[in-house]
Amino acid sequence: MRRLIPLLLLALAACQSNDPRAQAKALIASRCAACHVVPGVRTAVGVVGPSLADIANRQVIAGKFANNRDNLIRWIMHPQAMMPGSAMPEMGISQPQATQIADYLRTLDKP
Amino acid sequence: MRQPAYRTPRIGESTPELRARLHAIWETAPGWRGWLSTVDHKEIGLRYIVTAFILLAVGGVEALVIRLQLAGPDLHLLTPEQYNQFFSTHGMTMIFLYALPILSGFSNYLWPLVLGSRDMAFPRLNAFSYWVYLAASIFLYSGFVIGAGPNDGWFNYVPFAEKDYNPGINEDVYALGMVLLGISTTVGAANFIVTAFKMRAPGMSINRLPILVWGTLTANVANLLVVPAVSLAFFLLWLDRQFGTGFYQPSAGGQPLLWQHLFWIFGHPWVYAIVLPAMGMVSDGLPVFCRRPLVGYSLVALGTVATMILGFGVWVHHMFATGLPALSLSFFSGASIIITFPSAIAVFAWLATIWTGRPVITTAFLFFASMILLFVIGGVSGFMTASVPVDWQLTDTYFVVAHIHYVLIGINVFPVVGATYFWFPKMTGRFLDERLGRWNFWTMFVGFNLGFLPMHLTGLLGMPRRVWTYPEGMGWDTLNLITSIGSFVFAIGVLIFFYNCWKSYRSGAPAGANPWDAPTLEWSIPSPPPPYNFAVIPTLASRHPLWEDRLDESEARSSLDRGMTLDEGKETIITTAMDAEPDRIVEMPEDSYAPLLLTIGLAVLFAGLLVKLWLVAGLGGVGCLAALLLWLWPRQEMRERSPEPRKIGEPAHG
Amino acid sequence: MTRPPLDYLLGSDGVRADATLPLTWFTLAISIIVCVIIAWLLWVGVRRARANGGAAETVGTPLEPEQGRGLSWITIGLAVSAVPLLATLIWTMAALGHVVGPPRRSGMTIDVTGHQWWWEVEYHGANPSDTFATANEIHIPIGTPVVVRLHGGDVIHSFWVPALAGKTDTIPGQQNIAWLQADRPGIYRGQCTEFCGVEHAKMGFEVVAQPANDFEHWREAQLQTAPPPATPQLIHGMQFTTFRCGLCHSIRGTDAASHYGPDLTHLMSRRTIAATTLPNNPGALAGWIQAPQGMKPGTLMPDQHLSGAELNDVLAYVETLK
Amino acid sequence: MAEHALARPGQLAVGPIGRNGLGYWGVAMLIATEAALFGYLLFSYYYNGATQPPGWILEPAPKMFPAVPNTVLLLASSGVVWWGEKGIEAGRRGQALLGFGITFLMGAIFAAVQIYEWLIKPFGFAANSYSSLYFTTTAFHMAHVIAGLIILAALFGWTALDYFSPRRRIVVSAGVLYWHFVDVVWVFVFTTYYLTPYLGFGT
Repeated sequence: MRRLIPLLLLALAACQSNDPRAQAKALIASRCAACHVVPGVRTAVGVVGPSLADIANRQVIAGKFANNRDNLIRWIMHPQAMMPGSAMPEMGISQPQATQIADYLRTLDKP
Repeated sequence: MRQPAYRTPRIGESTPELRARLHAIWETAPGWRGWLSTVDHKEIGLRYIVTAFILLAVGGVEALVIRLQLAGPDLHLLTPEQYNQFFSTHGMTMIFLYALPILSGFSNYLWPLVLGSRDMAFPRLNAFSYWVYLAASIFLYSGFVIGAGPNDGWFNYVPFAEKDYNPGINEDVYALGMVLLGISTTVGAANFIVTAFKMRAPGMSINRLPILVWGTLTANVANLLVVPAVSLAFFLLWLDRQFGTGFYQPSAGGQPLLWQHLFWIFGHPWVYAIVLPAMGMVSDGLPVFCRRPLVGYSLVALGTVATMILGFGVWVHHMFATGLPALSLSFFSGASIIITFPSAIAVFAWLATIWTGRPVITTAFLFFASMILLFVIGGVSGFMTASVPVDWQLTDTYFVVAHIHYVLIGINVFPVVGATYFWFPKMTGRFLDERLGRWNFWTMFVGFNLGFLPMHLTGLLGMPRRVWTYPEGMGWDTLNLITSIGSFVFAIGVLIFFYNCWKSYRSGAPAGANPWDAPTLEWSIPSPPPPYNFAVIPTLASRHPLWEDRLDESEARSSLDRGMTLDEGKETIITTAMDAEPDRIVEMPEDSYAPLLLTIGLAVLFAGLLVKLWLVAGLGGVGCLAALLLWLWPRQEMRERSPEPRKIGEPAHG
Repeated sequence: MTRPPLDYLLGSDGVRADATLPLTWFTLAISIIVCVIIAWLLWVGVRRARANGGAAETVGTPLEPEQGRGLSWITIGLAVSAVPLLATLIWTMAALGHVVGPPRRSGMTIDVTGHQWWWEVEYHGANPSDTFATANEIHIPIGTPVVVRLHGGDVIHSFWVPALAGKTDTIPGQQNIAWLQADRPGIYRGQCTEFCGVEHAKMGFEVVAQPANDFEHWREAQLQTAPPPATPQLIHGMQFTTFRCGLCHSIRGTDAASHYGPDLTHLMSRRTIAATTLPNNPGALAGWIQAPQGMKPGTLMPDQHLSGAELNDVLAYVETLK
Repeated sequence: MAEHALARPGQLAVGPIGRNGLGYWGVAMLIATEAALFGYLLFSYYYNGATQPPGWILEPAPKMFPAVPNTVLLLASSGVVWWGEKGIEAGRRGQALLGFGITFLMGAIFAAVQIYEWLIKPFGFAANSYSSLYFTTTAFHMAHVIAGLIILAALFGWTALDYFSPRRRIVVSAGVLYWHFVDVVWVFVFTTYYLTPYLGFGT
């Protein structure tokens, strides 16, 4: 038993680093947290942009685009291209990263 | 009726008629009048204890909120400002409003009983001390309840406490409240000192004092001399804030470090003041359950005094990181390591008492015995911080938080709870429930160590103190969660304790005069004690009057049932300071409203200063003066218009 | 497992911490041993008693009459305690000699000022013009003692880089001296440890220890002034930034020259912003610029209420401050 | 059976006799804590002074007039009040009234002169930490002088009402002890603020 616990913890830690949700959360904590409230990410308590608590239920994003996976990914990568003058900056997020973030956000459906 | 100047006290037995007569003389009037004017040390002691326990509960709830906020990284239960008020108020409550007052309460209740006196030296001062403590507690909490509690920690470093950085009313409340509380502590200290030297039964010579008395006496000598330092520090801070003086402002030729010196000159002896009486409780209580006298009585008493004397000289070890010269660092570091010795005496004395005794396991014994271990843990962590290079890493981390909690909970709360189990039968005539007691002990003991032992490691892994939150990935998450869980388990234990007190007060098993077969004077009178304590003034022949026949320490036996009756007024005996020879009969004051009135005057004065209504403050001051004159007006029966014709030799002086 | 960033128990990376670490272990070991011995003595001592207890049992148990017994516990106990205490005392004094003052031959001197709630760092060169300021990130060359003159900007703070050295307070009206010497390159976390107000928790910094060459490169780069803006967006961004941010911050080479907040001339060269509160990337930076109160409630920087376009122009300009 | 130790005192005083009473101990405690308070005030002065650059003392050469005569006056009042107490001890009420009355006047003059000193100081209360300490320390002392004056007035009144006798006089002794304390403290305050600058402290 005593040997099992550290092993288990190690396994848990290993899981976390490969878990796409964990990776998405780390990205969100680093890139999005300063502006948005994102459930599941404790540091994401920003008050600049809208809360993303139930973004999965929203019909449109940025007040203009249909809320589907492709648009969300595109918006995360290039908000200024989609809507010049939006407060949301270009953040140099790559396609795989944006996909991870978008997939995480699309699970948020509780207000 | 005018008192004669001299009288030969009558010697008698404790008869029902005598007891009835004394009861009539000493009894406090029933109803609210008596409640507001009583000067009975037992009533005042109980009020102290109840008030301090209520504040312990309040401070405990604050701690639980803090532990919720810190249970995990990046939590947002409290805003930073709220967090700062919570931890500051928690510290203020536990250190100033619980830790010393609870000990004052026990000492107030117990001293005349263990010393064989009918009251403290200054009963009205005693009442005043309690009223001011209550007023100061309410005053200090008035800021917190309106969202303006102290927010700079209990140590309140400047310049952050100055108006430039802390513009709200928070620090004004704290500063004035602490000055007010200082009055209570100081008059209490004066009362204890005089009581210890003058209010003892004949034969209770200085080498027969219970260790509790030694502890409280040394603590209060310290208080008398160091409380002015902190009162002054807070008063100067208030001047800085109100009138722009620059005591602590470098821009005005002041010194931020002056605060730290004044504060720790007070603060370090204060740490001993809130543990020495509690150590005394263990030294007196533990031997009862080990069925033998304490090992090394004289050494323990001397160690108590030596700890305090050395304790005056080590305040700088709270300031190692302030950029002091190497020479003073070495000196204070050395002194702080040396101070371990007198404390170690007590530890080995207790251990020897257990080993050479026949320990009987009661809840009180469990609390007293476990305290030895907690004392050592708190002691060795203090020893680590005494080493300057190590302290430069340890200081202001959670290691110090763990240390201070082992000191305050381990050496104050555990003995106090044990003392409650021990003396509750004396105070109420009923036992605390032993079965609940076991639950109480084990939840408190497990919860406390679960919460605070890992906290040492939290500190060693670098978590700074007084942070409202911490980020992920610092290595502190699990440890903090464990600490939070432990704190709740501990809180359940405290809750069981309060429940046990309440339940046993109503329906506990009845206890006789001496339910534990304990050796000291308080167990020779009924439980609860009558208003006059001792129907006849006892005469002592040893440290253990109730064990004499069995221990056979000396030829002589104490006289407990026969002695001076002193029933011609509210009288008790004064003895000489060292040998406790009868010196004078003293007429104790009647119940009086003067202490309450003076407290109200003071409260108005301080409230006026706080809100800067100088007229109100002035009225409060005049009220104080009037109350004082009422208080000090020479008593009619003590006057003597013309010298008595008889010439009598001078009595012994003490 | 990696060492926690503020740990000082599991290892050390600088001369002063190296001298302290074994003493810490020694005192910790003594402490643990003492606790174990006392716990054992207590356990065995109590176990020798009968199993049950209570008031009746107390009354029924006869007294142990031999009063003289037990005194040797105190004498032996004190004598045994004296040994580790004296050893600690001697070792303490020896270690103190190693860590207390900077060595006579010290490489360079920097000034560090604690502010609510960030760290100002000032470097000096041979010429007065070689002076520059940065914030929350202290670069030092490895293997060289660096004297740190500590100043209190407002209230008392405490300067602490556990992997390299213990704490020294920064006190207004007084200059304290600390010194750092890193054994090997690395990024060492520092933290304010004297309670200093609302955001005391979020007053971290980093010490970046580099080989001498890298350090010189860094210093050269830091001496440069901010590049002129090249595009219309950047020009607008710079105008807005110097007008708005210049009230508190300075950007060398522009009109922004106030010293109330951190120097921003090479903001983008730093790893973190807001005293290690946030990583330095465009998303975090934008959020911080617009609404610092959201991330670090009570911080002295106010929320900015910029429009989206303004925010993006400011951000675009700030991103050129490399 | 062993012998019982029983305190069987002969004639004992009832209540305080002379200065031998709890109240006297009480005032001694009060004095101890107040002396500590003044100790910390003076410590604050020396500590701040020692850590500040020269020029901190705003009046490097404090005027000796009227401070010195005023100090002499206060010290002399200690002698007068002692003489008054002797009057009570000897049952000479007139001497006591005269003693307390003159002491009161001397104390009042001291207070008035001290207030005059405050008014002619070239600096204000909050000019720097030196001035703040000077005014705070002397004001603390002034508060004690005023308390002492109230006590003296009470003693005067109670003596006039013939409350005291050579035996029952603890209130007098305690009050007089307090007045001695007020005077002794002034010696330390005076030395610190008026004399140490001449000895080179802080200059």
